[in-house]
Amino acid sequence: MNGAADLGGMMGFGPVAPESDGEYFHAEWERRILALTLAVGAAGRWSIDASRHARESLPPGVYLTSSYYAIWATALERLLVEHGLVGADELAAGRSLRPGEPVPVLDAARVPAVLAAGSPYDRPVAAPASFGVGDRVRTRVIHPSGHTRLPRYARGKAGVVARVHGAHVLPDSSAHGAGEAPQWLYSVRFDGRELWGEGADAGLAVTIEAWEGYLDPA
Amino acid sequence: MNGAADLGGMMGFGPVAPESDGEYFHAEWERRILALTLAVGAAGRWSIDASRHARESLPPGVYLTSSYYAIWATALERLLVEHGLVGADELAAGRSLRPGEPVPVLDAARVPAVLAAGSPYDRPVAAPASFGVGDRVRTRVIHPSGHTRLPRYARGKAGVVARVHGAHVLPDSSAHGAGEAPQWLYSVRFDGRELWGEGADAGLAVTIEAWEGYLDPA
Amino acid sequence: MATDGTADGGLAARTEALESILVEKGYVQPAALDRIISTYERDVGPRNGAQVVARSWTDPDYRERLRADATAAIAELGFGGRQGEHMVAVENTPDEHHLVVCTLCSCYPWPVLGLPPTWYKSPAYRSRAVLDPRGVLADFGVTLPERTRVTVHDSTAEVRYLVVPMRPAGTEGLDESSLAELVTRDAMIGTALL
Amino acid sequence: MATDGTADGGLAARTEALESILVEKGYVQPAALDRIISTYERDVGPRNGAQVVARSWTDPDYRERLRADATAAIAELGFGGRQGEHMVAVENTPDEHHLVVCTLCSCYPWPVLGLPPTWYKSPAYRSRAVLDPRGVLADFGVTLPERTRVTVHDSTAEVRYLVVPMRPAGTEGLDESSLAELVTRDAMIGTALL
Repeated sequence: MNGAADLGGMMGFGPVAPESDGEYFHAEWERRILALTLAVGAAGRWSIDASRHARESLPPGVYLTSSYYAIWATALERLLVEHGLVGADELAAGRSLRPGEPVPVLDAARVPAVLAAGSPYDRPVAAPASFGVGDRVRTRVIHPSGHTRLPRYARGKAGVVARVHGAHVLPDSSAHGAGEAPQWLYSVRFDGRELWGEGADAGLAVTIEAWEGYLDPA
Repeated sequence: MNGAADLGGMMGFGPVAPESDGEYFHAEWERRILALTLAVGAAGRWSIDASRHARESLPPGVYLTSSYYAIWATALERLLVEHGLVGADELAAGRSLRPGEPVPVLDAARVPAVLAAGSPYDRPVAAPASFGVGDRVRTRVIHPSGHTRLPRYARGKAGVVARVHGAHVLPDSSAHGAGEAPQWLYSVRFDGRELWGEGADAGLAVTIEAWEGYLDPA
Repeated sequence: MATDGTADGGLAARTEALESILVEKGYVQPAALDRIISTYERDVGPRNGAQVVARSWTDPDYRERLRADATAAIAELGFGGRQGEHMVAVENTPDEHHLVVCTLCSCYPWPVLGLPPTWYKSPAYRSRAVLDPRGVLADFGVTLPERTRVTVHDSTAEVRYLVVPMRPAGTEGLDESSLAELVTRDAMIGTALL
Repeated sequence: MATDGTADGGLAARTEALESILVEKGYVQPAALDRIISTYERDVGPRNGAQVVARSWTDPDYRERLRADATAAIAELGFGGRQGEHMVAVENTPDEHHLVVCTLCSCYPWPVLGLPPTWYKSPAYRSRAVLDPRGVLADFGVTLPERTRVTVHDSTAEVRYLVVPMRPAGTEGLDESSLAELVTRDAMIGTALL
């Protein structure tokens, strides 16, 4: 979707404010929201893509005036309600009103192992890759109302395949519970002038990761 | 600039809320901001393009969480200070601290005549129009940090000239006090699929007004 | 965008202070402000555009002049000026429906329609009109036939659009001023049918 | 985006309530939450990435393996897992400088760099890094030579980038662990030089 999260190329936010190492949190609740988001993910009711879609779906004015962990908090509440793990009445009451569903729970003792294992997103597919390194491709012009990872600034643009990553879970499908639908994933390299016109920095290149369905031969 | 005002094609704002005729204002201050903005324009210190740029330059989160006349109010304050008509200290104090500059003032008796006259934006130019009705053109890919009236969704897109309007003041110049720099102005008609891809409504067309410098032959 | 009815963040007081500063400095006359407001609250509004539409329905020569030079044809009825210096009239037909928007700000033909309604200036309308006009029309309770194409006019310059809606069936016996009564503001923006 | 230090709109209370709901319903163990937090505040951070960089500077075979399969090469040093399942290492040279961003959210290589700093997640950084990276670098006090091209990697999938900065001149005598001390987080994102 063309939501407020799709920020590439937008203007008006002012300078970046650098911050020194180790400043991960600015309030205790931020630590807890990060941990809650990771821990309840073990229930397996939604994918990382569904989480991202819940965040990007916030009204743009809300998204752009909320701190990052505030966005996470609101999205987590929505996901819990949408997927039936928590009732809206329970959020309103601020306490549990009924027993929980039976779901897998992340055991404290297994936290280091689970985080260190991660969850790879590459999947075997039968079809060979349509593109190879060096091939010229053009991203498609799409404006889906659902989730996509093809940013607006990189739609309808010609580039060159720089890497072939294997087939990966397709967020456009996975975000909506429609299956992993893996597709070949490529790094595509664009000249800055292709993206931004003649005014672009002459030495600029930008890469994105693009699934095969985002691409046509060029 | 790619500011928050450039809204075409963005998603996430929810449905439109229709409102009956005659609901022009929702508070008395809105009436006064509209009138102040129009009246002080008579001082001639800035163009309508500079006004629009002052509004679109608000930080995106502010723009998207402000009512429309609140945006006008903030922009008017900024313009008055930037152009030396009011001091920031006077805005802070909430009252005038020194005599005003000598500027043309809109006389109450002349209001109806001035509003009914308007201020046309067409200008004579020596060069003939480069394009005629029916010509195929492509909008340029530009991302200026200053003001432009070529919306992001219509950049790098092929269309057909539908009308030739004469030469008009160029906002990209006028907004920055760099002169009127008039250019031929065209209505350009795009097929919806050119703008939004194959998912677009098959019967959709969109027109924009585009100055000659926004266009290349296609 | 907050609706204009929500907490105004001190804007009433800020506006009052700003007005007094500008008046004290001699930049504006309070009576001129009153006159601007009364012009757009009382004198200039969609009844003007409705007269233009009714005339074009009843007078074929006027219709041709409106098509050829809308600014001049509208001036014949005494309307023109600020935010209507360069007018274009677009006629709805069974094959093509017109819808007007300003995605970049709030451009709107003041001399014929008055000031724009809040929804016209809202991000919801401005963002979606060019991408999904049928979805926007659904928010207004309007469904077009499948066969009707939609042309959206994004007012990116000082050209302003007036939509001439289709004359309703069964109005053959009505005179021009009765016809004008039927023409609504939203129909002249393209978000309503008659 | 508000900085995380501003008024939190009741988020402390909301978060506390949410945690108690989830604990009462048996979905999360409080000790697991504590363990997640301590992992990313104490155990996993940019010192990991610095070891990878220092090894690549000192061990040509390792450098080749890092180029060929960064995920596997990083795993040799014991690092990997969540938000680092698919790693790519990109090497700065006098001709090409690499910068990493996630314009769409906040994708970041946790196993080698820890959690992302606030600025990395900010609209200011995400919007401008792909359009005007030299302007962004200026905000960090960094000026690249004119001849140095800039390649920006927008992390739009689950692939994560680690920038290998250029080894500073005059460090020929340093051993691997001393070299690792020189490598900063920002240098491995591309917003600093060494």
